[in-house]
Amino acid sequence: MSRIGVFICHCGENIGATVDCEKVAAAAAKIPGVVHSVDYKYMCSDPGQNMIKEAIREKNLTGVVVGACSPRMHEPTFRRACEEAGLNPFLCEMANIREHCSWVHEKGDPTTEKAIDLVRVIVEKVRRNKPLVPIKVPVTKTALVLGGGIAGIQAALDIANAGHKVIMVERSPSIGGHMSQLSETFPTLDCSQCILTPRMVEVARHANITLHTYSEIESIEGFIGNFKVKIRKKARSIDMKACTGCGLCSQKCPTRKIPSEFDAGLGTRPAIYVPFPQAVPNKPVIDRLNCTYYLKGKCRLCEKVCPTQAIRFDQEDEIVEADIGAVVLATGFEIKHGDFFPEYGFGKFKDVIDGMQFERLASASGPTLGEIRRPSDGKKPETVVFIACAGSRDPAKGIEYCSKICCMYTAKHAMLYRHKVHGGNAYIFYMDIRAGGKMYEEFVRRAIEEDGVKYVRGRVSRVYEREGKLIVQGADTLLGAQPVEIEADMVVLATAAVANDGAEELAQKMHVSYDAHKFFAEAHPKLKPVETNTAGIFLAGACQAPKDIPESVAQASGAASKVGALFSQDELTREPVIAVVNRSAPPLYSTCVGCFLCQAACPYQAIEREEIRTRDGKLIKTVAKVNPGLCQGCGTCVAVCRTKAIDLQGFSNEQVFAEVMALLDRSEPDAGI
Amino acid sequence: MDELRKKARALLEAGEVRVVIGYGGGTGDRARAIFVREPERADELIFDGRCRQNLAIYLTRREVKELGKPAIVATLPALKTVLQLAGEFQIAEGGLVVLAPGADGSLIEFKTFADIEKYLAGAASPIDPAEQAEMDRVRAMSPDERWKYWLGQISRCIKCYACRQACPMCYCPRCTVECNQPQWIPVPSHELGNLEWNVMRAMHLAGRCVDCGDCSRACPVGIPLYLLNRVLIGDIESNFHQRAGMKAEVDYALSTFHPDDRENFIR
Amino acid sequence: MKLGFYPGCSLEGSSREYNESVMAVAAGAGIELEPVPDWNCCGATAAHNMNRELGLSLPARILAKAEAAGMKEIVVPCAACYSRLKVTRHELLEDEELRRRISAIIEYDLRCEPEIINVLQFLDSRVMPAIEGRIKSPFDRRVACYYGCLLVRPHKILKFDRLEDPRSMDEIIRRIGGDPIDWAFKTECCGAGLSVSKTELVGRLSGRILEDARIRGAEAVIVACPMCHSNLDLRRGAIEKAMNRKYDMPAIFITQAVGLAMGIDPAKLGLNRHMVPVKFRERPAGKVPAGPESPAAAGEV
Amino acid sequence: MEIERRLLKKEALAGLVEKINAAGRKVHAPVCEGARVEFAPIDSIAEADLGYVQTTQSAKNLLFPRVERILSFKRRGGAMETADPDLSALPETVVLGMHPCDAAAIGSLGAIFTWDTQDAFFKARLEKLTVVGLSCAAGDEYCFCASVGLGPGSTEGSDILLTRLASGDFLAEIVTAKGKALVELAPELFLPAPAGADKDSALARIEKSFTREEAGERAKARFDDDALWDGQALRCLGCGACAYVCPTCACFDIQDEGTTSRGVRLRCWDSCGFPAFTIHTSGHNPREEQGARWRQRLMHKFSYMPERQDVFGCVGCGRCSRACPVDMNIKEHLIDLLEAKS
Amino acid sequence: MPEFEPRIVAFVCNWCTYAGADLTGTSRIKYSPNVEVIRFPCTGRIDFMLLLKAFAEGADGIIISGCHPNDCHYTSGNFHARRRWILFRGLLDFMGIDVERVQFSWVSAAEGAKWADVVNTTVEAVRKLGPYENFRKIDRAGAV
Repeated sequence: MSRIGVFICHCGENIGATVDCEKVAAAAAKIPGVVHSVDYKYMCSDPGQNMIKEAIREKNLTGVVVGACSPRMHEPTFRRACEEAGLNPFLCEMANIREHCSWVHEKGDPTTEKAIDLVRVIVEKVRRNKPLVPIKVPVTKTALVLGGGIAGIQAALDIANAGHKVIMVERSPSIGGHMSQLSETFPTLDCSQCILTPRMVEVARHANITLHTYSEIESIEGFIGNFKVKIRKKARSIDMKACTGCGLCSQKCPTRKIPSEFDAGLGTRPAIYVPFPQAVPNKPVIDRLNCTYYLKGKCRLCEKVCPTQAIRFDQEDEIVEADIGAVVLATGFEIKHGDFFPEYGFGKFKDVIDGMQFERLASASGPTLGEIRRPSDGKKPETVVFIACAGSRDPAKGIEYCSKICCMYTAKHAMLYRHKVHGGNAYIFYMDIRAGGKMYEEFVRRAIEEDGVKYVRGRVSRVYEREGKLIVQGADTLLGAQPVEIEADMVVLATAAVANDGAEELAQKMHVSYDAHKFFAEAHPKLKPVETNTAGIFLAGACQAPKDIPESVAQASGAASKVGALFSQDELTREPVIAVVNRSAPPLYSTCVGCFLCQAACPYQAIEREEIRTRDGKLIKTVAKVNPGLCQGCGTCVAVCRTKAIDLQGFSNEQVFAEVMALLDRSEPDAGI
Repeated sequence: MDELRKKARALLEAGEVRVVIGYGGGTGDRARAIFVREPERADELIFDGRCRQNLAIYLTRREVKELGKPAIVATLPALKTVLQLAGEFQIAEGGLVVLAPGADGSLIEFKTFADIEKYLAGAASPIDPAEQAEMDRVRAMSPDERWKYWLGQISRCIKCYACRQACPMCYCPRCTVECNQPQWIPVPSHELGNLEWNVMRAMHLAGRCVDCGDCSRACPVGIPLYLLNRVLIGDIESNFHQRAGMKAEVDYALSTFHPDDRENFIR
Repeated sequence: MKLGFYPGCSLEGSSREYNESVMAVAAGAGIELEPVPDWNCCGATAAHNMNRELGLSLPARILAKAEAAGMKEIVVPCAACYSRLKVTRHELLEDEELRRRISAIIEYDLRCEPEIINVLQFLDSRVMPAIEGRIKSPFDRRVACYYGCLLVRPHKILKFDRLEDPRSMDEIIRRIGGDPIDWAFKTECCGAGLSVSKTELVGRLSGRILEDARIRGAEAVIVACPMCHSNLDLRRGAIEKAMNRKYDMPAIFITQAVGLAMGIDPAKLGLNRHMVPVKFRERPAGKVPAGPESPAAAGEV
Repeated sequence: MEIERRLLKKEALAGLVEKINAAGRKVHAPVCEGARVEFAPIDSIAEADLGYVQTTQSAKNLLFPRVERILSFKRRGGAMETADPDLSALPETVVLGMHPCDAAAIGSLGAIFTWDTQDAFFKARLEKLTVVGLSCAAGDEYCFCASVGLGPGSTEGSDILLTRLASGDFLAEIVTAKGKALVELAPELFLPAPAGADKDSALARIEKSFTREEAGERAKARFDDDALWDGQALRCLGCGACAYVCPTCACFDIQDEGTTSRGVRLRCWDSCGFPAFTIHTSGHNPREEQGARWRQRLMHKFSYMPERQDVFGCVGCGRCSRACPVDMNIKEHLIDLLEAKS
Repeated sequence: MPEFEPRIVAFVCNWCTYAGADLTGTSRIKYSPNVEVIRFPCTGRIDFMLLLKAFAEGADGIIISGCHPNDCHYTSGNFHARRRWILFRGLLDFMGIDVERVQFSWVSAAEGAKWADVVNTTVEAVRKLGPYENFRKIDRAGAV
């Protein structure tokens, strides 16, 4: 028989003013199973908590009901008090007779009557509570960082410097990401290579970091603290140990006309290439789609010239398996391409380029060694028009968000152009300038006032070619929507920042939710920006939404600290309010019929299949099993389960059923109605 | 019919199946389920208008499963039930042979569930006009009239659970009715117990019932149970465009969702 | 092959030549166009600005008449009618309550079954396949395809071709042997309804269109909408006054061009009804013309 | 008591019903409900349908209701107060038009309910029930009363047995004192029986396929032949229809309903056909297969009851076979049992 | 005759509506005391049988309230609940059970005022409908 203690709080006047606390305590005393029922001015005070502790010890209570404020307020307080008195904390519940009763109703019998009801409901619930023990889940202290851009690099370094093992996987032949393609970075105009390359080297050299480039995730299973990942190391056709990175093969390779991804298609590269001079690892890879040997089986020139015979034409992809405790997704973003802007002639006119291509023109290691030259005839353009919001903030193009970084890099581009082509005039068509970061606004003012960049407030409606010139038709809204026509030599579109292609498949592989634009979805926009709804998987950088380098680095360190917190203990403890599938004696073994309709309902993929076999291995039945590491305790599966085989600890079927019955049963226990 | 008998005999002789679940003659002009295990008894198999019971009910029963791999003579609803049971992991593709006798005496043997899906996509399942008339009659009633109609119907229920035992989708070894902690459904067959039983049965079949009608036929006191199932089938079809028994993997109405499911009653 | 047909007011009024050319081309391709019985005005661009119910009921009544006659597809040559019918059909299908209200107004329970297709879709999917092999005299001209606005807008509903840089008319011109120029004024505004109230504005707007066509050596402007045609052809005086330059480049309908390629007699195509006489400069076969005036002699503008 | 024979004119029946109603007694008779015939209270004979072959459900509900409140309880202070229903308030009831098999079934029910524990509820209802039976003019392929020691004209269990003669009037055999008491209500309606009244020619021809003793012996002998029982019961779905329509099935379940402070104790029907009927708390189920449960049904009626209560548990009414969704025909299975090679 | 005071049960989700009701409390917004709340982790957890149980035990009205779409703490619990109520309400209505007595709503943790409004309007509506006689008259004590 349960021995429950009921403790009614006056909360000073907050409850006492409108609820007759003595009457509530007296009514509670008569409920079968209640052996102790008192009321006190301040239950949450130390004397109040001591009353509870003494009552637990003296009357060895099996359950505690505190009629006071909202459980969202003091449930932890009272549960800790019970625990200190030796009672399992989950046998203590609160009846909300303040926010839901005394504060919102007038003084009088109905209010006291309601308080009695609420206490009776919680008493019936506590009578059916079970002592629960927090769930312990082991944690593998190795992190997986997906993506080798600045965000991935920062996260990997932070975690490795905290003493944990890190495995970094980068899809392209070298780490560095988009930042390595940039010329100089706003707002300080320091050269991106100078600040990035040391970090890349630090990653390559760090004892705790294992680097897999030209590799992708094949599959990932498991849950927080216990992921199993398969990494596909694509064949580079190079023996990385033998190769010294001398670069002879790239120089001699006869196939030279392949558009270089690193130079955003402006420059070219050979079939066996190192993406850029400061690449890490600084070793080539053979592009099997364009290499003559793989196409026609001839040439093999690189093999002949290689001093250390490091060429391996028959090299196969290799699958590497690893145990992982946490994952940081830092797969970055992409600049919008394709013919989605016919009215600007993007893709039709050679001299209409995007922001990344301009970066390559401005970059010293770029195809024009840093000189701003037109892709069509290599001449220096006298007039360049930059168009901001090319695709962003444009619902008709399906991208209604602002890509956040274009205002700043467009101002930078105009400034670099003015520095490199004296006398050249730069126009920027803009809607609003978004320069909210530290020293950002000052940077843009400098571009306008010192570098004479002409900002035209208005949208460009059309760019067309006439007599060798690019006619940019727009409007200037500050001059009363006056149509404006500029004859330009080159047009640079600050196209929208979009999710990487393959982001959707990766998200599905990682069971991470993503938004309509394929950016990964954070757990909470304000309070959990670096976490996802999948426990143990964190986000950093532009894969979550377009952002600049400072924010990406800050997010990376944020994600790294989350991983650090996770790895700080050997075991992960979690609230035991999780679902459990019932088990019973043979021949039934469980009322679960294995229909797995609950599996589809679970937002956390926490329901697995469990095979019940006889001792000699014969399969009896396959039933559902809840993974305690993943289940967050929403209970949707419990309501979907027809045979009531799965139940939620803390909110079990018996409890909620009893609560409904108790709430509506106002018959006085001994009034003999 | 002999096309079916020849096939049954062949299957049994070749040992491809251990039992053929089919229809045989019953009392008077009734047909009944028979379990042919010896090739010689294949001639007892019949297939005509009287054969309406959904034999897929036997695919999940322990006693029948112990007989070994079955072949099942499947009417249209039975085919849908096979897919729905497969979708709920109760039967596996290789675990049975599905024979569907056509009206013209032809016989189709389905090798894979995908073939059944294709066959069902084209097949129409007409609704008995009398039953449709009853549905329209009840829908046209006012709420109070509908309440009196249903209270009248369910007060006659004697809780013999023939509707549950006759339904192929009610294969749970311990039904929630037999759960007494908490006692979800009152055991006695008073009006309240009958109301809660019939509501729960309909909801537990929502999105799973293939409308074979066996529950209504099994009810000794003739309660029009098909009405409840068809209301839910109609609502699921119009609201969520899902229909039970059309695909081998199930998108079960109550465990899937769509962000913009439309409703007009939530404030 | 028999299709529904909705001429609209302009094809029976100011652009009779468009009607004649559509009929001639259809006949040539063995297609019978059956006008919607007892059709009424589609409300064009005026009705829906004044009153939403009126703007929807007029086209709805046309759809009802077509539906009652069992028509499955209706060819609508005029861009304004096409846009109005298509938008109305879309809105009624989207909003059941609105459909019921409009059905009550026109006293017909409209199901919106008939599909609406514009002249380019009609030519592309029905006429060209029928005449592909039988083009007697290829329309070997360098022309500027002008789409105007209503053929492609509102794009979310019409979902026809590309919004900013349409290509379907260019395709048809190529298939009949023509050479469509690549220019940027395909969907620039010609001044539309301001043809009467602000004629000089039409002069300027249509002028810029003709000027760009002229620079690129176009011998004619091809249109698929009576409104565009009237501004580019009828208002040629206003254009020449606004641009103070002479333009004798004719503006003809796509169906007239296709008709010519099918070898149909120009008179039957209504080519004699144009304000700007439709004549092309003779030139030796096979050589692409330098255009009425070569750019070099562009002169003052 | 010597059976008296009287004649009851067919038009007198209406008067008899009125007289019974006037005496404050409820009359139940077979009433047509759509495709089925069920026992239901009637106010006038016009509502009754005496030409029926068999009702779907038996009249057992009058003696052993589907749901019956046997006590209610309330908490007062620490203790729990209980209250028994007032059985004296039960109405006097007359069931009119019940066939001889149902009338005989009352004996089987009584054998269980008055075996060792005298069931007060059953006895109170039985005491207030008067049975006016009606011989069968026609049976169908399901009837087999002849094979279980009964017949279309058997008087066993009836207080008065009416037999519709060729003339349409009824030969009334007054069997028991209750019957006589009923006649006293309207003596003028019961005329002296004509001498040559031939009862047998008015009775249905029910073929006798076996004797109940043979069936009992054979079932007991083949008790261990699992193949036989499992084979017969393969198509049985394990529902409760046969038990609930059966006039002699007497199994029941007790359920308490209410809250911790007040409630009622209800008796309701149960069936050995249900899989969960014999499940133990440990999870073990002595009758795991449906075959064992089917065997139990036959053994109880044809072997256990005769042995212990010296009365057979089956009156051959055929309701279970008619109501079975999968056509489990008990007569056919008994014949099959007898012919099965040992 | 004192005015009829309906008894209404509210099934609410812990993260949104329960917190919203807390906010109603902290803002001291008065509303009628006829509604008593039972807390669930999520509306996805609310079993449809509980509605019938509530009516059977004497409730005159029921409120079911949880997070707005896309607000669910567990991402999809409220979506599943919405589907369940679309079907269950259709079935109850078809059987003549008075669905006007069941009020569904989305109340977020910030909508304290809206919770008070939902409670007050539901109490008034149910008061107009009166006690749920149909359900009270359902036989449950067995034939005597």
